[in-house]
Amino acid sequence: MRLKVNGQEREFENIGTVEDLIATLGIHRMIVVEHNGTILKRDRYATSRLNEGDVLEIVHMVGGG
Amino acid sequence: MRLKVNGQEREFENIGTVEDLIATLGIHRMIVVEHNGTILKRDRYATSRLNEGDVLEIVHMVGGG
Amino acid sequence: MRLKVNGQEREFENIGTVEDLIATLGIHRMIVVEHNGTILKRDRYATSRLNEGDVLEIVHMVGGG
Amino acid sequence: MRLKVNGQEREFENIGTVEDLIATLGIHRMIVVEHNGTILKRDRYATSRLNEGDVLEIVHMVGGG
Amino acid sequence: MVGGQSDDVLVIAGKEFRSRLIMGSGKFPDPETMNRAYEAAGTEMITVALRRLNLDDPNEKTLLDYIDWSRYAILPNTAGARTAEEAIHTARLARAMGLSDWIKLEVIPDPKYLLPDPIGTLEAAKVLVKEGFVVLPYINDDPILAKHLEEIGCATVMPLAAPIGSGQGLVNYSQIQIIIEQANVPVVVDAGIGAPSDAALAMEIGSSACLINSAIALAKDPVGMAKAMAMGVAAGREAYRAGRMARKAYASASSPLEGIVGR
Amino acid sequence: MVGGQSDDVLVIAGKEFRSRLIMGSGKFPDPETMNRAYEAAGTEMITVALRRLNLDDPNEKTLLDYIDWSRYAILPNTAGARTAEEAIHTARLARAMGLSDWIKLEVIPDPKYLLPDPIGTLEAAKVLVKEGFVVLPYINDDPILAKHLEEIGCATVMPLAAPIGSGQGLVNYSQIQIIIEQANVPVVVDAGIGAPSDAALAMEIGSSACLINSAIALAKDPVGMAKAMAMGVAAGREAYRAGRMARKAYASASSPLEGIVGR
Amino acid sequence: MVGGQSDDVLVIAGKEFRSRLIMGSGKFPDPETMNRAYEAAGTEMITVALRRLNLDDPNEKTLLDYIDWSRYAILPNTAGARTAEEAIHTARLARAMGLSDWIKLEVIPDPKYLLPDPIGTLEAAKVLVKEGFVVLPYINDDPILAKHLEEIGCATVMPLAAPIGSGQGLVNYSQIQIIIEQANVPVVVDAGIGAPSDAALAMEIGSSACLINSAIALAKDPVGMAKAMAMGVAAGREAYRAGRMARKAYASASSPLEGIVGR
Amino acid sequence: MVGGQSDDVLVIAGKEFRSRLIMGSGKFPDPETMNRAYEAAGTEMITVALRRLNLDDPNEKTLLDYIDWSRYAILPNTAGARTAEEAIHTARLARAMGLSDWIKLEVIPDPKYLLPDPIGTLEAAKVLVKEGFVVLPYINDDPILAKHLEEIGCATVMPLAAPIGSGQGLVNYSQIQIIIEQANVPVVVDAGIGAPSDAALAMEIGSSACLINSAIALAKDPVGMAKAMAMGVAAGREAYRAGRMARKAYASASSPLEGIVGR
Repeated sequence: MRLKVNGQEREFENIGTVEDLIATLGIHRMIVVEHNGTILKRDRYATSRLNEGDVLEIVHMVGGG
Repeated sequence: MRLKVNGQEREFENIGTVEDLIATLGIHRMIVVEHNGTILKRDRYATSRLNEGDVLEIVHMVGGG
Repeated sequence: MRLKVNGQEREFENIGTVEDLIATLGIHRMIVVEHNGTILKRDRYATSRLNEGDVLEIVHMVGGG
Repeated sequence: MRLKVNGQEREFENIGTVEDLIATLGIHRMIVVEHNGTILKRDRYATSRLNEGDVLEIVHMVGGG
Repeated sequence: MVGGQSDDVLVIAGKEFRSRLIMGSGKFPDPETMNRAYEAAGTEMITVALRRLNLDDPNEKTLLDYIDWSRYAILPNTAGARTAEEAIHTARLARAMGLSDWIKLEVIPDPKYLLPDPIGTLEAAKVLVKEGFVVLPYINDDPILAKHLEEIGCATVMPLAAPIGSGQGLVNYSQIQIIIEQANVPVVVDAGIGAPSDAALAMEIGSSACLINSAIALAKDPVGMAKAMAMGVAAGREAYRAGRMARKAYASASSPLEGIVGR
Repeated sequence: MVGGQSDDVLVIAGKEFRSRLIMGSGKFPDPETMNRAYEAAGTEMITVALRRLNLDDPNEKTLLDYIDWSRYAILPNTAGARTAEEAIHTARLARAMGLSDWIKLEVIPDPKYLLPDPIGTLEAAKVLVKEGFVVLPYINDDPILAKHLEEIGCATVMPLAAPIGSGQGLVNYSQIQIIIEQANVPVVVDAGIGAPSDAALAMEIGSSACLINSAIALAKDPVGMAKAMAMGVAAGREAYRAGRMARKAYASASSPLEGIVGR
Repeated sequence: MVGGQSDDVLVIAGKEFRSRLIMGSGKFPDPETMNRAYEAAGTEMITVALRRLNLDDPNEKTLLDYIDWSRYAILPNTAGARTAEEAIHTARLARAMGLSDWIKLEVIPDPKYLLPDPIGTLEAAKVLVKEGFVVLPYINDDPILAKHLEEIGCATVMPLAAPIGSGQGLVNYSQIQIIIEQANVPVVVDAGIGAPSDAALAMEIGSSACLINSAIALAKDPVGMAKAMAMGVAAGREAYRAGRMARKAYASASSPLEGIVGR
Repeated sequence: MVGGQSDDVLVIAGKEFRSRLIMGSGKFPDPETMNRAYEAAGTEMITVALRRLNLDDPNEKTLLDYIDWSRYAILPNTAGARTAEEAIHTARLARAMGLSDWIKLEVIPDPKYLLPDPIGTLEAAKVLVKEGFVVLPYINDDPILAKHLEEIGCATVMPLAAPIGSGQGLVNYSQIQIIIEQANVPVVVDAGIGAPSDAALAMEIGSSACLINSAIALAKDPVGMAKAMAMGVAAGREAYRAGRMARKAYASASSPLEGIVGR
């Protein structure tokens, strides 16, 4: 399945939900996920189904002023 | 007839148009007249009829910075 | 005996030395005394004889910046 | 004859006076000459005799602020 | 009169000016002094305000009745307007005078520092530009606002040097420099100039013109000060064109370092 | 040329000047530019330095050979002198040129900031005044030193605006004001001026003249800058005479507060 | 740590702070230095930014992973947003982190001077206040804009002292004073502070706090500078409360004028 | 009390100080306030003046009678002296008190601006140094004079920030920087400081200490201001040691430029 994550088109296999995507990417930190323009609460990762061409933003906090 | 001219209520007699008003006030200088919110061209003074309670602004240029 | 002390002419009686003068003036604080332009050490007050018209400065420390 | 002119030791031949020196140096401009620490008026160039080891300053005006 | 270089022309909305000093008409002691000040300065544009006629003495002369308007471009302002709406209203009345469709746009909610409202000014400028006015907005020292106003079609931007009538000089120097660096329309420094040195400095950093009222009208000798300001503006402009030397942290001798006597 | 008021004359040691801009002759790119700069500025006095003749090319032309000295007063300086003794020596040589008994006195021990020595300057001034020189001492911004120099008979005092050739402007503003307030001889601001706004400011606070070299000679266009500086000096002088408005902490409207439309 | 007076509390949106120094978390050389700087300063609130996760190394540690967030309030910013829309988007993402509903609102279209957009900032602030955010907007030195932001419910206004990261100090001094005079919410000076003297000055004129990042993180010794800045802020605050003496045009002796020896 | 770094010691004439704030003892409202101010500031050296005893009430207490002199070094001044002679006389009387052979040398002919005489100061310093005094001369912002004083053996140089008691701040900033750059003895900024930001700035540019009287004694709350000044001095010193960031003409983002959301 082709997804646009953080501005880049990427191919993913065997993933159905946002939770799957995060597991596949191996992310173990505090993040926020936006799925097709909707910010997801943590408890909705497992139920948010991904479809071909979906757009995701995965953001985190960094140092800033 | 009671008119509100430059913010003041005033009683006028024997006037029917803006031209009459200007004559009655004895104004002989470059001015702009606004009648009930509409700015009048000079050539419409004679045809602009006044009614009880009309609001008029008569303005001119002064020194400013 | 007429002395000039701190810029003022004053008459003193029964004094022979700087020590007498200080006693007469009733001074009980840390001061410096200059006698006719010579600064006196503390131990010379008793031996410094005064004469008519002598000039004395008696100074002390005050608040300053 | 060895002279020190403007800080440099130089050898000159066949010169007896300051006037000779100026001619030998080929100077044709407004200058001031100092001879062994004495500033010379223009009319004394011809009579000021030079001796071995004399010190001369020859100065002129330049641009400055 | 104090003239500029013949080849150095200020162009605002297609109109050419030789003088880079725009003058106000408020606060002068009397009409003769005012007219002599205009003449001494060689100004070409004069600001005026719009006010209600005094109905008790409608033909009373004002300073403006003494100005020969064939000689000067007239620049009406919207002074007194506290909101975009009031400013638009005043601008329309001013245009109806038939003297000019130029407007010095002022939207000033605050009576103490007379500082302009960035929001109201942009809002009014949008409307007035669409209605065909040549809009010269009076603004605070905000480079981003200046850019917005330029983009919607204002003819100039006019940042304040310091509060109106304060004579404090180029207090907002730093950000006016940024406004100038980023502008594609003339930048006119308006308000706060107190002396020719302020005007010269404004021009040296690349302003296109200065608008001055109080500092001239309230000088002990307004005619002398008008001339002084015109010279200051011209001096600063000339220096801008001549290219000033760089500032240096250390000294650098004016006289040669070689050939020093006796060394 | 930029002229001053015909009735406003600067007098130094009994000599009258209409121009209040004294110019240097160092660092100009070429003689033509220099002469055109003098003309553009309308200056009446030019400083020069004294140096050893280059014996290898004694008739080599210098910038000064191109100046028409019938038009300008010449003011030799003692630049290069590090001590009172050296300065006195240089002054005597300069006078022996026969062109002038005026001397711009500089005693400068320090090569980095070129700041004058107050002790050496006063010492040299005492000797030179006694020898009949007209002494114009270059000093730091020290009002008490200025008073001493005035009391021993100097013709002016010339405080520095900022280090020579730095173009930093009126850095020493505050104490130069005090010098002016207390002086009975002309105060000439010398060194550090970088632009006409600096020169105008110096004159607005009551300086009698400015001495400028680097900021003109090192401008991209020295002729244009000479004119600009002359205008800046004239503007500041005119403003000083015209009496500037007071600075105010708050704003003060230029347009009337009464009769505002629609209120 | 440098403490303030125990009875002098800063309140923003109901939350109390003893420290009036808010610190950034950008540009520090390493996490240890950063944490020691926070400790040395005794800060209580730290700003952070929001960025896309690097998918190629998603668990890479950032500076923030080393901060003990139980000790500091977190203040996410919208840095990177060029428009109101982008800023609103970033703010919502930041809140979804679950750490804070406070937001330092930055709408910055310009990459060179990083100056905020007054129009976009007000627009975004309106939306975010309505959505329940505690909004701390970063603004230019515009008192009227500050008033608008206060009126629509912002928790503070945060005018810039000078461009972000420039270290130029309180360049916008004059209008920040006006902002403070007119504000009913805390005024936090944000951006441009370069040294403790700048921070002290900001506090002396009545600012409620300072937000500092570059000047600490880029100092040779960030820990020492953090302490210095905290002392500067505390010194300025203390002086504001203690009531400074009036500035005088003339001198006034510290030592008594009477009883001078020998006179 | 506000302490400095334990390893950062000020040494004057071989004597060590931890505090870099020297305080005056004039103009305080009462002895309790003065003593609490000294304590709050942690000062270690206090200046005093010498005056004729009032013979009509010779044992009247003065502020100084309330100071515990075992805790503070005493620094008598020569305030009131108009000439070198008077200053030498006062210094000798002060030493005869037996409390100290240190002397703050002031030679001040001018009552309005209280500016020191460079000539008289150098003259008096020469004599006093020869007589074995530890001489701390009060001077104007003249780097060459400072060098002379150092060369003849003064223990410090003490340039004025602004006229005594004026509270104008570091008006003479530029030349004090040069004095510091060239000095091999401690530079103490004396007179004119009005607020902690001034004191911090003086220290940031490398001054060794500040001497403050009026700005503390005349504050509404002298104890609070004493503490504020001590923090300002410490902040500036700490910043000087920590190495401030460079000033930049342009902005530089605090938050990362990469990974911006949605771009």
